[in-house]
This record gives sequence, structure tokens and C-alpha cells, in this order.
Amino acid sequence: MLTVAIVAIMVTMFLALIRTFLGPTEYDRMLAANSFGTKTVLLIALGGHALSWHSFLDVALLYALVNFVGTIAVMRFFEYSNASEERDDPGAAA
Amino acid sequence: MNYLPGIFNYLVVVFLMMAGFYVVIAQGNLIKKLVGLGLFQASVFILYITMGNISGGRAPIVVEGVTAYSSPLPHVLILTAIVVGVATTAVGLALAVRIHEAYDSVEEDQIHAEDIAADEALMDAKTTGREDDRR
Amino acid sequence: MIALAAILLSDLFAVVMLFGVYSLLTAALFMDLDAVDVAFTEAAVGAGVTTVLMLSSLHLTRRWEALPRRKPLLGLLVIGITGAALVYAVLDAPLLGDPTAPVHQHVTPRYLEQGAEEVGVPNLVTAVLASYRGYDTFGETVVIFTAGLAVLLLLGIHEDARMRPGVSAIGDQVVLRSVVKPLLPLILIFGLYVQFHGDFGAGGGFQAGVIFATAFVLYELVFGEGSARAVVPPGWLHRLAALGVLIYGGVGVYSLLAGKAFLDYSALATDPVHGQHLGILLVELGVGIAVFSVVLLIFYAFSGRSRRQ
Amino acid sequence: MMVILEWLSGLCLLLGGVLCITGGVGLLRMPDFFSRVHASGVTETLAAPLLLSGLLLQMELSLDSVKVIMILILVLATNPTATHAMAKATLHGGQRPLEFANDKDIGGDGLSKP
Repeated sequence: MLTVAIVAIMVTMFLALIRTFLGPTEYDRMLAANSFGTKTVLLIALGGHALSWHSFLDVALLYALVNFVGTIAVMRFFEYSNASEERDDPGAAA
Repeated sequence: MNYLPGIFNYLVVVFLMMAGFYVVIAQGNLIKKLVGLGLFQASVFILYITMGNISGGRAPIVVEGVTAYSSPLPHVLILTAIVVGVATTAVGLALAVRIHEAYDSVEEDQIHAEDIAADEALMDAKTTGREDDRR
Repeated sequence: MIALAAILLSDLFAVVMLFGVYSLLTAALFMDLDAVDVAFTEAAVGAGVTTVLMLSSLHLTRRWEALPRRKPLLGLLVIGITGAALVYAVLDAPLLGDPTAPVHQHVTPRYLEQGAEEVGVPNLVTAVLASYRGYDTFGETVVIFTAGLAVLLLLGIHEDARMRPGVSAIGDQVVLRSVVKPLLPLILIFGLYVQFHGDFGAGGGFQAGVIFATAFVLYELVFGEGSARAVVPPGWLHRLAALGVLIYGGVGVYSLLAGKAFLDYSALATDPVHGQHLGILLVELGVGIAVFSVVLLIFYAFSGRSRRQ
Repeated sequence: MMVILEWLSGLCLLLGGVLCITGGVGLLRMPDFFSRVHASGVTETLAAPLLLSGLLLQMELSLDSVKVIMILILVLATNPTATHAMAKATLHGGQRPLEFANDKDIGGDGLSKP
């Protein structure tokens, strides 16, 4: 069962990767990358158990964290670039 | 038959290294060059870690009853190299930002063009002012 | 693979995004090659900090790459030649996992056989990092410190009135705020765990510093500009970074004064193994403080800079 | 007892895997961003806990189980938040769901211009 789950995760990672490549809008890329990150966490957790890696759970925990932070950062970037496109000149608003 | 899997990682390393190298030398955008540098860096990391691996080995953390460990030395080198790498990337990005502020562009060609234009303007000013000394 | 797409796309934002994904994959590969500590560092640094920094600098410069590119022919030629040479060299390289490879011959056996007894730390990576190769690590710490100073020199930290706490960066996201708020102390505790558990499992000063900085970056990203500055003012950070390097160097000088070699931790206590343990703890603490403050400093420098008019 | 645990864990893993693939296919095949968020966000939020609890049931109780629970909590907390925030940021950024797109651009791959 563990193997089946791992293969399933890998397939999903592949699909998400394709979406990251295609992604017509940046938001799609962001979503796919986030999903990819979550899948990586799961893959490390399950794969680490299957192959009995050392302290894989620390790494998985860190991944979950960093993935979230990265997504937030990307969103903030959008917020800024959108605002700058709307306001046309953001720096002057100080 | 055992040869190809053993060498495969190195081939991946070479491929990544060349990809990063290509970005660095052939792309004009400074930020993209930095990404290429990151690719190159990562390929070197993989190379070191691949060398340190040992078949049937475990991570170099001492556990009872395990005899084969991967070599900890490459791990140490790469661990510090990653953090140093991000620090140097930050310096590069800071430089790119400053260049963008000075030239309003991060494209290498445009920067060169502006440099040449500025130089020529300077030269013109000098020749018309009958000053031959160059700084 | 991903690298190819990174070359082909001209939307720099997508390039950065893919770079993050690529870094995740690299870290997974490191896990598979038994390099737990390296995977840990790569995960903490590559996907998080690098992405944040690249995005900030994209925000400061421009997002789209200029369309007319130079002819790639010459570049491809150089790549082809170098690549062929490297592939030829690789054919002679030791196979993956070969126990007779040169890496496993020279000093590695000593580290593996006697590291645990001499240093008294189960995680041999930490042992080699902080004890056997203490000089190198000191050098790396100084390099990081210098890089932080360089960024500071180049960009400076701007504190204008625009940066006041409470102005949320991502719209008005109540859900995000209320989820992140309880998360932050957990991240900090995790960072401490990584810092002090580095002797026994994956972790250590470098990773812990980055995790700590990540927590503050997250705080600043969600709760608006200047909120993290209110907690850790930028003025402290140079001093903190210097303090980190000073702790490391201080341990070295102390052992020098105690009549041993520079960074010989057995001078720290009567029992050599205990001294080693103490020394590694202190040194890792210094590294952690230095890395934390430098990463946060770099982030402040980038985020505080407003776009050029 | 052990057999029951084994079966339960197998069931969790299987369900999680199926959901995971469903989410991936949805992510790839859905026509516009908001339906993609729906597909990936909802399934992921269920699949990740299922897979992790399947893993938890296979391990013996130790510090590692605590870590798995920590990951579980973290994923459960961050994943819906991230997808929610993403959808909100997208809406804020000018994208509209396909159904409400002003220009009737239902041309397959979801390029609904704002």
C-alpha cells in the first residue's frame, strides 16, 4: 500500500509539474507549485518511512513550512505588481 | 549493465552544469544570469553529494549496528556552501538592483549601449573642449 | 527537465517559481543520497529564502525579460565543447556508491571511526563541521557576514514613514493572519529544536538561523511592512551578526589563551569530550546568530527599498 | 489488533493516493484557475491527512509519531489557508471565474483575461 501511495504521489507531482510549465496565468503556476510542494512533503514522509531514512520527518516538517512561506511571498509579490500597475507609479506615493 | 546507473548522476550533473553555464554566458538578463548561477551551483552540490554516497550506506549519524555511512566531509562542505551561496546570490541581486537604479535596465546589451553612449558623449565633450587627458 | 524550462521562459517570475520547484527536487535527491543535513539546508534556503529574495529583487527591477536576445550560437558551441569534455571526464569517475572511491579513502575513515568517540556527537556532519573543520566553518561564517555587509553597503536599510506596522501587505486577509499568528511561535520553537538538536540529528546553526529568519520574514509578509522591524529593529542586526562571528572567534581565542590550538575545544572543560561538546554548542550558536541576522538583514535591505521612479 | 491497524492504514493510504491523483488530474484538466483551486485544494486537504495518518498507523509510537502529528497539523493549517489566500489574491488581481467572465472565452485552456 505504501508503494501504491508513493507512486500515486509521484504521478500527481508529475501532473502538477506539467501545470507549472503550461500554466497560462501566473496564478496557475503558483497553485501548481504549492501543490507540488505539498506532494513533496508527503513523498518525503512516506518514502522516508519506506526506505528508513534518518530524521526524514524533520525535513518534511521544514518543507511544509517553507512551502507555505514561499507561497505567501509569491502572493505578496503579486499584490505589489498589481498595485503598481493600477497606480502606475507606486514609489511616488510615499 | 551496472555501469549506466552508476554514472547516471554524473551525467545529470553535467547536463545541469551546462544548462546553468549556458544561461550565464548566453542570456542578457542579469537576474536570469543569477538563476543560471544558482543552477550551476546546485549541479556542483549534486556532484559532491554523489561522490560522498556509498552503496548500502546510511546518513552519517551514528546509530547502533550500522557500519556503512556516507562520507560526512562532502556534506559539510556543501552545507556551508549552500548558505554561502544564498548570501552571495543576495549580493549579486543587490548589485543587479543597483544597476537597475543606475541604468533603468538589467539587460546587459542595453547597459553596454548606455555605457558606450556615455563614453562617446564624454569623448565628444573632451575633444570639443580640447582636453586630451583621459581619466 | 526543469532547468530547460527555466532557460526557455522569458517571464522571469515563472523562472523564479520553477527555480523554487527545482530546489525542492534537488533537496529530495539529497535525501535519497543519504545527505540529510544537506537536504535540510537546501530545503530551508533554496525554496524559501532564495525565492523571497529573487521575488523582492524582481519587484525592484522589472519582471519581463527583453525580447531581442543575442544569437545563442556561440554560447551553444562553448557549451557543447565543455559538455563533451566533461562527459569524457565523467566516464572515468568512480561509480555512484562505490566504496573504493577516493572520497572514502583519505580522511573519511578516521572521521567515521573515531568521530563519535573523539567528539562525542552522534551526528558526524556536525562533528566535522564544527570540530574537525572548525577553521573552514569559521571562514564560511565570516564570508556570510561579509556578504551581509556588502548588501548593506549596496542597498542600505531605508526606514521611511511609509513602513509603518499594521499595513497588511496582502490585502485584508483575516484568515491568513489568524492562521499565521499561532504558527509563528511553533516555527521559532522548531528553529530552537533544530539549533540544539543538531548534535544528534539533522540540523545545526546554519539551518536554525535560516528557519528563525524565515519566521520573521513570514511575519513581515503577512502582517505588513515594518511589523517585524518593530520586533527586531534593523539596527540590532549588524550587532547581532557581529556578535555571532565574535562568539565563534571568541571560542577560538579562548582556547588559544588556554594554551591549546585555535578552536581546540578540549580547552573548554577538563574532560576533552565534554569540552568538545560545549565548544560545538557555542560555535553552532554563533553560526546560528550570524546566519539569522545576515539573512534577515538582507531581507530588510531588499524589502525596504522602494522601486525607482 | 495489528491486522486491523494494518488494514486501516492500507485503506487510508489507498484512499489518499486515489484522492491525490484526482487532485492532480483536476489541476491539469480543469478549465480555469478557480476550478483548479477547487480541485487541488479540496482533494489535497483530505489526501494529505489520509496519507499521513496511514503512515502514522504503520509506525510504532515514538518521537517520530509526534513529528508526523506536527506535520499533519501544519499541513492542515497551512494548506487551506494558502489556497484560500491564493484564490483571494487571484480575485483581487483581476481574474474572474470562467462563468462570470465578461468575454465568453471558454476556449479550453482557461485563458480568461481580466
